[in-house]
Amino acid sequence: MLENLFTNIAGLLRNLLDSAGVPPLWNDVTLLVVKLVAILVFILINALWLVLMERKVAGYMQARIGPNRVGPWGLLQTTCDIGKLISKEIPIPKSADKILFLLAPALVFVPPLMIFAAIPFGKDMVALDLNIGLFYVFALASLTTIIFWMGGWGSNNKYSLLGSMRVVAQMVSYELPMILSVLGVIMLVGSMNLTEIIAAQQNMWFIVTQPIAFLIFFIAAVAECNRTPFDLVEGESEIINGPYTEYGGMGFAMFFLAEYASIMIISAMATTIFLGGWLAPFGLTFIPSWLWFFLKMYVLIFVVMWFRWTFPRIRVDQLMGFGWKILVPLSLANVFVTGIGMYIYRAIGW
Amino acid sequence: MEVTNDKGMPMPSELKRLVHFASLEKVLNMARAHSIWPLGFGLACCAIEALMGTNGPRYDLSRFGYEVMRPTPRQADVMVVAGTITTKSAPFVLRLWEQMAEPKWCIAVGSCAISGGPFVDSYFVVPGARQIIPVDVYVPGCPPRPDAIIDGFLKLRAKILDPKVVEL
Amino acid sequence: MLRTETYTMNFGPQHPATHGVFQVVLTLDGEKIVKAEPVCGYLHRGIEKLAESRTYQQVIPYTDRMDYLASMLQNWGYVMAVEKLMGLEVPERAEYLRVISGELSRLASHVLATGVYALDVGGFTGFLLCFRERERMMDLLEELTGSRMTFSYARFGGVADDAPEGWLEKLDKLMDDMPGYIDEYDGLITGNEIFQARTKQVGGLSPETAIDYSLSGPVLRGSGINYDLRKAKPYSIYDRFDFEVPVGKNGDCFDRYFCRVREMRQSVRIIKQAIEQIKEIDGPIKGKVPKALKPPKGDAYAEIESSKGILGFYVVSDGTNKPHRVHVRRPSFINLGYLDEMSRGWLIADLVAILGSIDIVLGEVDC
Amino acid sequence: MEKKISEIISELKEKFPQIKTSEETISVSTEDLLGLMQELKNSFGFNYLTNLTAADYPADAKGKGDGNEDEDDGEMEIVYNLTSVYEKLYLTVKARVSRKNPEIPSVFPVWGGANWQEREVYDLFGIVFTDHPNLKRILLTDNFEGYPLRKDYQWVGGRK
Repeated sequence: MLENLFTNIAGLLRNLLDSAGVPPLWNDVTLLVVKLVAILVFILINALWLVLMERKVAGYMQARIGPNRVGPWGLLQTTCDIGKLISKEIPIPKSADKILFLLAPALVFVPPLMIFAAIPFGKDMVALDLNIGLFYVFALASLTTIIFWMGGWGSNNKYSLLGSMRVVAQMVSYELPMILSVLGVIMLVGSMNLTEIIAAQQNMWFIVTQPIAFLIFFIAAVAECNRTPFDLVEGESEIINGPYTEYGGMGFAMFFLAEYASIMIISAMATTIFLGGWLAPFGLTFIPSWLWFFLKMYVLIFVVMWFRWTFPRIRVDQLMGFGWKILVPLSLANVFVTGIGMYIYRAIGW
Repeated sequence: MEVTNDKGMPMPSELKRLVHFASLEKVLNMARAHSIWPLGFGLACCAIEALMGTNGPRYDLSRFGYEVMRPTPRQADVMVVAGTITTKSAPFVLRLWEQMAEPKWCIAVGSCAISGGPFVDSYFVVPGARQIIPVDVYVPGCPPRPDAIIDGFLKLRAKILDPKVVEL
Repeated sequence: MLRTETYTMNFGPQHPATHGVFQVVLTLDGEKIVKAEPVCGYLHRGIEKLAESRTYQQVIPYTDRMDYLASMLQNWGYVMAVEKLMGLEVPERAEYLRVISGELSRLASHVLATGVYALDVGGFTGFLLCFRERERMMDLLEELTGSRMTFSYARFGGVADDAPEGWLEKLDKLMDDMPGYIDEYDGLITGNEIFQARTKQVGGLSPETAIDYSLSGPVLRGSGINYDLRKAKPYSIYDRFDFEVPVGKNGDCFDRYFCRVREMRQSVRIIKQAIEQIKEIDGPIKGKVPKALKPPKGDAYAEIESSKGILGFYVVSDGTNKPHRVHVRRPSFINLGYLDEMSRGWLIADLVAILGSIDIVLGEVDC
Repeated sequence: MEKKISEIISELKEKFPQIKTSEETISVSTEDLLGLMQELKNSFGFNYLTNLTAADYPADAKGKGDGNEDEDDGEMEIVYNLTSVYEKLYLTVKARVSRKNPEIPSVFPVWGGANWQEREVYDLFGIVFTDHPNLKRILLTDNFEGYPLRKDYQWVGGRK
């Protein structure tokens, strides 16, 4: 029952529309829109609660409690924050490039939304089952760079500019090892379709066969979403708040939530590619597949937060050095080793 | 179209809009009151108590959800003036205040920010934050204990929730 | 070769990494610092001038508000200068209480410096964990003096009050726990690979320059100069304790930071010994000092080792009950003087690390 | 090289006959200052300028306001506290300048540590250190009028 909860809802909707005499094309379109809206709501609510989770995790790690006054266990804390931010003035600096300045926060949620459309949340739970799924996801993930750059450039503030230049440098150099690390998985599966990648992990997750690739992917992904130890972009003690320095009110809230949306993306991606997606481990199928997916995702999200509250910040040249001198060669070596392994594998004829 | 109030009396249409606005304002005030983000900005001794001590594990301002220190004035709601304002720092304190987005509040922490404190006689000290910016809550002490500063935050919360408190 | 252009950026006065209101006008080439011009004085309150219109006793609270992280040591420095001027004797028990409270204050200051340094390089948790221990010290200091930060504990010829009942036992308990806490910092902050990468080989300072520029405290000792006034010119009763002066090797940010961490362990050692010794000493905590203090004409300069470095007080008396001139040699101020040369050629992120490793307190810099 | 302060002072006395000495203090004229300081650093190992400050000693109020501008206006004293870090020796050097024309050579060429300390003294006392590379206000604002630590500085506090 729970297993097919969402697919059943979708089916019900489809039948409803069918019986209402809607033509099949419109039927599909409506269904897709409903799915996308559901995903948008899902991302927004999740991002909202992840902020709270972060503050709670931080609190417990720092021998504190974290928000607990607003609502039970402080559950409504972030709702209040958003309520406040919505009603707050959005100051536009006099010398800012107004169009870019306002466009950036408006666009910042587009890439995460588009990426999530292609991610299978559970069995048969994918809004867009693309056969170049991975390619699509990576292509969109790098779009965020431009949006951050827009915000930083548009602010016309030196701190913002420095921050946005760091964003570009960081994202471009960490995109490479991230994609290269996934290459090993693509070679093993022979497809870029995310559903097929999950299906290929039926017997063994790729984290076991491709541990190095997982590590590289995860590190690069943490860097991609600008989290500590790679949070140079908004390195508070260095460049105030990076590209968001001049943003207040909802403009800032969008960036703030987008950060959590991108954490969700990288965790969802890592889950899909390396942790078997919605597949239940050890035959524990009584827990619905989508719940498994979220469980794995949240574990990874927790790890990302754990990083944040443990590590200091790396320096910008060290960041570049680490990316280009360690991660890229390592990921290339991983591709190479995977190729040889596959060849030997076939030669033995298992 | 004539707009009437609940007793059927006619009233100007602007008023109706305002009345609606007021009730929305109440909801928003609730959100604002529970999410006061301070500007991470310290001037002197009081900053250690007001911004660091209160955030520390013992006093833990984060319980109320006020621990989100914003490094930039654009995102902050309350300016905690913690310390002595000097002639040299007054212009930039004022500028920071002006850079903050509305609605904004100010808490003056410690006797220096209230009236100049022990340095009131000095040639280089601005006697109190209210000389340059409007102050909502005063927290006395030199420096005040973190408990007192948390109380200051809660006073500000009460003020935001019920703006009439000011008229008392 | 690409032609680049430098630009200036205001680092501060309101900046999360400047530890208060302090401005550095940076001339940058990309992210590389070409020139860093420190601008201080945003917290200049004219304490030296105010002191001239106050009586000798009334100046003590002002010294609290200079280095508000280690106020006890500031009181002590001022009181020592006036005692030197008047030739006052301090009872033995008072000296012990001064050492204990002074070292506790130094510990509190170093704990905060450690935590804030962790924050500067991006580790937030280290910062708050340090506050956990600091609160315990604050509790003890509050019990002793009645205030959490501004103690005004030292008096001419003694201290304000004796330690309350059971206070020394509580202190002893904290000192037993302290090495464990310091181990924790070593694990979370010092031992962290990223922290070491950020601080080692950064902001190097040669011993010759350190001496030439009159730097003091952990900044000087981090460069390998064994110069600690507690050993070099033992004042008060520091010659009775067995402790070491930690020195660094390379003079980089890490050495300066690590000197501080090791100094904490030494402070714990000193306090432990002092607690042992004070138990056998019974006596007054305040010498015979006239109520209306009128030191003879003349001047005196006394210096002590504060948590930031050499803290000197130069007091001139004109025979009245108000000092003619009080000057404070503020270690933070003078340590900061070399910031420009020290940070040239490094990145913005390194400037933060360098500034944090100097451990300045703006109240002291600007006075 | 075990030298006592008294030996150093007597040696200095031979080289600079004008100086006045007491226990650990040397009073020197502004002309001799730089030479003495260089000698102290190079020959006696006083490599550390611990403290540099000044004090204002105006002449008693008698001469004020009667239009007698030529009368002695008092002096300002600059105090140098020197340390030999390696040999743990301590020495105080004092020099006096007139309040009318407070000028003294900078000791920045001898000790780098004089840089900010001299700027501070300039800022608060208005004593000009000739040949200082960057002598401008350090604590007060650039447009601040007067030198607050002088005894005759008048100001209005914030007390009402």
